[in-house]
Amino acid sequence: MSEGEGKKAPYTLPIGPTHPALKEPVMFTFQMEGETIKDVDFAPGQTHRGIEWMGMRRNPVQIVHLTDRICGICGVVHTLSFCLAVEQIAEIEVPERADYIRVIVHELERVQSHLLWAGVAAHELGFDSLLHLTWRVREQAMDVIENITGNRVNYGIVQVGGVRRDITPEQHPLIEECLTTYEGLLSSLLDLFLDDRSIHMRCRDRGILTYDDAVHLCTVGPTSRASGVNMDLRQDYPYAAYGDLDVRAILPDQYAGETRGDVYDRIVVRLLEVGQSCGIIRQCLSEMPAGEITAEPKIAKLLAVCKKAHGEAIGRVEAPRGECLHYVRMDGKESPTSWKVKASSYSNLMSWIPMLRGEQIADIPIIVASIDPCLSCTDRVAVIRGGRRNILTKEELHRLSVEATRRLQA
Amino acid sequence: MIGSWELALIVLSAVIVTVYGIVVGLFLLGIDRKLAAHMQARVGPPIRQPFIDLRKLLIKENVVPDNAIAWIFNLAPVVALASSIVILLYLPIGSIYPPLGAYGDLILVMYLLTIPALCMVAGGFASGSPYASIGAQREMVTMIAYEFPLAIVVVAVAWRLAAAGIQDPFTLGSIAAHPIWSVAGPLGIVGGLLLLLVMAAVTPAELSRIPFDTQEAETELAGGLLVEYSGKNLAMFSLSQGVKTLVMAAIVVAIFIPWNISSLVLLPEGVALVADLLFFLGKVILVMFFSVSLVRVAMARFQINQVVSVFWIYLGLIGLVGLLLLMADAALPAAGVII
Amino acid sequence: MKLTRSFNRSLWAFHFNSGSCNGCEIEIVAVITPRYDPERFGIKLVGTPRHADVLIITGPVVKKMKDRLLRVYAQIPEPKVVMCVGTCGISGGVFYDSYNLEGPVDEVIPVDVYVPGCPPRPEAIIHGVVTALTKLERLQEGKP
Amino acid sequence: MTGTILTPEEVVDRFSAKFGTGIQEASIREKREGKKKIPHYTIWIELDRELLRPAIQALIEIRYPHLSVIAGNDLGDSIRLVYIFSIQYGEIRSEYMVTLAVTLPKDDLFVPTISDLIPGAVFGEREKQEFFGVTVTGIPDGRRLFLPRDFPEGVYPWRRDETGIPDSMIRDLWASKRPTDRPAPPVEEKEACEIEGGEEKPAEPRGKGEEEGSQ
Amino acid sequence: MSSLPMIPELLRQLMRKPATNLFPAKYLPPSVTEFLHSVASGKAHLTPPVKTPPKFRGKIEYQKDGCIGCGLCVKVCPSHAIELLPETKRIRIWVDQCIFCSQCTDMCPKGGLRMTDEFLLATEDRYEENLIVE
Repeated sequence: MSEGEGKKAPYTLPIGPTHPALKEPVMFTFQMEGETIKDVDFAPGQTHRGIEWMGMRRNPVQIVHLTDRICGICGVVHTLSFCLAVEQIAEIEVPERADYIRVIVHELERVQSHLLWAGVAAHELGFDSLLHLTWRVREQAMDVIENITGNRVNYGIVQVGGVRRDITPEQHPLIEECLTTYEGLLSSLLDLFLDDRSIHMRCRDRGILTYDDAVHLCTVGPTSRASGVNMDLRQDYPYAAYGDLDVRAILPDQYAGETRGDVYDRIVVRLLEVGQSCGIIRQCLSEMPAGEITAEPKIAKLLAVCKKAHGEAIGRVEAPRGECLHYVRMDGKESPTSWKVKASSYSNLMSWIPMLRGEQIADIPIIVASIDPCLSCTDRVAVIRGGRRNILTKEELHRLSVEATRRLQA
Repeated sequence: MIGSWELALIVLSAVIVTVYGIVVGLFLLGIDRKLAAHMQARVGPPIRQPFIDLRKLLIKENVVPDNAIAWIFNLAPVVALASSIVILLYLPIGSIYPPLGAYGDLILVMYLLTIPALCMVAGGFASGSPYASIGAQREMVTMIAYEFPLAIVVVAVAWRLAAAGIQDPFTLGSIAAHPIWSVAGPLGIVGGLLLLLVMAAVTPAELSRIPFDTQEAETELAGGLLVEYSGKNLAMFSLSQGVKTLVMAAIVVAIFIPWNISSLVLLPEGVALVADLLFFLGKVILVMFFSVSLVRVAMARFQINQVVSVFWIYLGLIGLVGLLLLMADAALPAAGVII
Repeated sequence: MKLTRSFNRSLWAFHFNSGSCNGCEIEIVAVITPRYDPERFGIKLVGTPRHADVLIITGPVVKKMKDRLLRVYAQIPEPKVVMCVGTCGISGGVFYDSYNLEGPVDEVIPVDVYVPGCPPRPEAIIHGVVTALTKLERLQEGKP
Repeated sequence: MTGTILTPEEVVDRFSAKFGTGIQEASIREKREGKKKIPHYTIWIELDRELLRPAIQALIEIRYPHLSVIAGNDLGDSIRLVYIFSIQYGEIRSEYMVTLAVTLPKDDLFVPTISDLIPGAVFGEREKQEFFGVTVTGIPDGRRLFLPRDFPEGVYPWRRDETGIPDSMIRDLWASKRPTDRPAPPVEEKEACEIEGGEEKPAEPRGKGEEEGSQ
Repeated sequence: MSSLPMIPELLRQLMRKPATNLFPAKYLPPSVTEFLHSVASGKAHLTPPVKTPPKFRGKIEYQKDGCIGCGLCVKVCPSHAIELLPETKRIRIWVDQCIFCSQCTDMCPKGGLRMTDEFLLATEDRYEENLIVE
């Protein structure tokens, strides 16, 4: 065809850990033939901070804020599943109102996270206008979240035993307004994403994950639902207030009439879930019971209760990216003896390999993004220790600082 | 032989055209960014932003990577810019006859158009970065892809003009003087519109803009061809990008919308010149808006094989239909059929 | 090399994640979207350090990322500005003790402007840019 | 997605019937939340190492399980691995968690791989190899997952014994460049109050005793 | 245009006002320093940032008069930002370390800690006076 395509010798293409296609650090090694991917290998763990290890040295109240920062996008889900586990060990009964507030914040997070993802996916396709559009409308959800929790990201609203802030009646109209906007926007968003010829060309039948692969590789969340696996903790294993609400998993055949397990189906699932979340929040707002918002408002007392607790438990929630699981074991000390975080992306990363095989370089960004990877979640555990020698000595650091001053004054 | 007086005139006009090309090219980039920003509900940069960016790039350090072939790496941007400016010398600007119009025609322009692209390919390969190499390969593929429909457009227009008995149908001067719309009949006008569509699609590819910017794809190749360029060299490339934008828009204007104010309204000579220039600028901005700004914000990027199939299959077919329509248009009246 | 005002008005930024939680990443992307749009100040995000003037770093420096951070820093052509966004890059923040962190960003490369916040609001990041500009202007006037 | 839906008791009964005394302990824990207090269940099973694979086979016979994660504890002289599954997903409100825990003595640290039964387990098994020093026999891909190639041999970050992270590897980021000689601002003379709780140095939340006690 | 549904949307937006909040000014003033000076002296107008909600978690404020030096805030602080000063039995908060979680303000038995609206904290020196609350 041309000189470029004619060269078919296999070669290796490394991508990462810092590459514009990857919003987070991960190291890929592709075996290429021309523009086609023959094989893939990847090394996560570029952002390990050893969070679990830190957690095993801190008390539950501190850990709650640490879990918030396992991942900036899925702030509430990690905290929630950690709290669910600790509450189970310490036998703390969470007030019903707190369950509802947890669900509301949880679903608001899902709305903003899916919109965020949609924008990022559009950006990976080179469709910046859609990035700007989705992120523009996302700001309304961010405003509501900021209003409820006091911060745009890292909400810090969930605490062991309940929630830290109530949703007051004055905030209801604000949330309602936001929901109305999104419900109105949804059909046009679906049009913009799913009817667009150029998106269709890039996403249909790209990065296919079959039903069997999805099950065998233990994928979770929208990634597995897009492959037709009926799996949603909110329906299967109702936690918090989801038992009272009638949630059903969203599968792509509800929109397109068929399931192909490709990137397109993942867009379908996520966009439809935005609408679903709006419905859930609406229902929660109208059915929210009155009462306390926390089982133990006195933090000092809460710490004492946690210190006495013995046992192990699992907290599990359906994060925007899929199942998020925290295993906690406490042995009557201030800090837990074991804490294992399983972020949703941890389960989904393996699915990259069947998805990417046989695709093109151009598809890498969108396929990698299509599982909505959250590597800071996944990487939290492992330790990256002294990989290489410390290249920078003190003198060099000094030299760099001197240069820094000079280069600005020059 | 060229007389010395004539040579001096050409040199003088070349200098003027260079300055004009650079200023207007950057101005076009500024307008493009502003329009795109507005369409995305943003305020966007001030229109003079490309000038500021250029000034900044010129004071920045110019890094040549260790594993690059330095002379090609440094030469490529200069040649790219120079060749884009040279093309301008063959294009009519407003009612001004191109300074080199007598020495080259549309075929030459077509060849010249490949030089900036080839420079980017050479620069990309010389950078010694895998991303730049992939970008360079893609640039070549893209170039081969869009040359075919572009050739159809040029040939079709020139052929129709020749069939109408116009002298030198390939020179831009005569194409501009005899708009295809006034020469062709109704069938030909339909054909011409199809060719205009093809030309509008070739323009973003030539300028490596979305959806045909596979060679620079930021999210895939981190800037692709230009990944290793910085400072002065990058400034040259961005300048040639601006000039090329003007060139492509001017070619579309010359082939398809060549009218001038002065040919429609009687104006004093100086005023007419200015009016034509402004009108020309308006046409260029219009062409750029529809075929670059709007398209680039309204579409996703194609894959490289999709780029090839779009140009060879879809646009190639559309171009051929346009060509056939123009031929039929010329043949039918000649055969005595009145439509 | 004389720094001119045109440098201040055309800051191209390269974003580097040295081990952050993504919160700051999101807010940085949020900054470039229509509601905040720093392109009106000539700021844009670029995909390669070679094109960049500003290095935006988020997160404490994970051991594995330290070398890459140094390499990216070296790849940015002079003159350059380093902005550290988010508490954990500034001081470790919630990750204040660990065995796999190399330390706050300023232990690895010199930082010009710090933007505290966890994560900072988008306006705070814009304010960080304004702070960087005042620093540049001060240096251009020859004051320390 | 078809098949009978089992209650958690039935699941436990199946296991005890099949493996008898190999099951050291089996319990069902229930949790109810929300207004309607709809329950969800976690089944905890402690079993012998030899029964791990047959038990997973038994799970697959019930319904192909979803492996969430493999967690672990360091119990002092042994490592306990907790395989966390969920079964019957897709059935409205009938999903249960099933955790299979095996205890491995530290002088005989190995566990058979389950990745031929559940391909997605490779990730977790690779992780357990590097973090607990557990040998997974028969693992198809035994490379390190998160740790770099030149990570010191014999250091396992999640162990709480001498093979854990040594103090020399810990770095206090908060202390970086912080001025230490800053004088305390003067206070208007009032009654200086007692420090509650009698903590000597509360500015140092990592209590030493607690750290040693946990090792 | 049914295959490119974005085009009508874009053209509509072209006619509308941008959604941008013009903080701190529409374009960059010729000199930022001078602009900030004239804002300070009331000569120029600065577009404020998007309004913060009522219970926004901004920079911390400390009333040291009521403080009893109980150290509870130090105990719950997840980011080691609070230091107890043994000489005066008061605390010092290193804002460069603070993660704005508001846990200490919830905890304080005397209500001496409060989150303010201030969030524009960018600085050239992370240990400058403005970022040490004591």
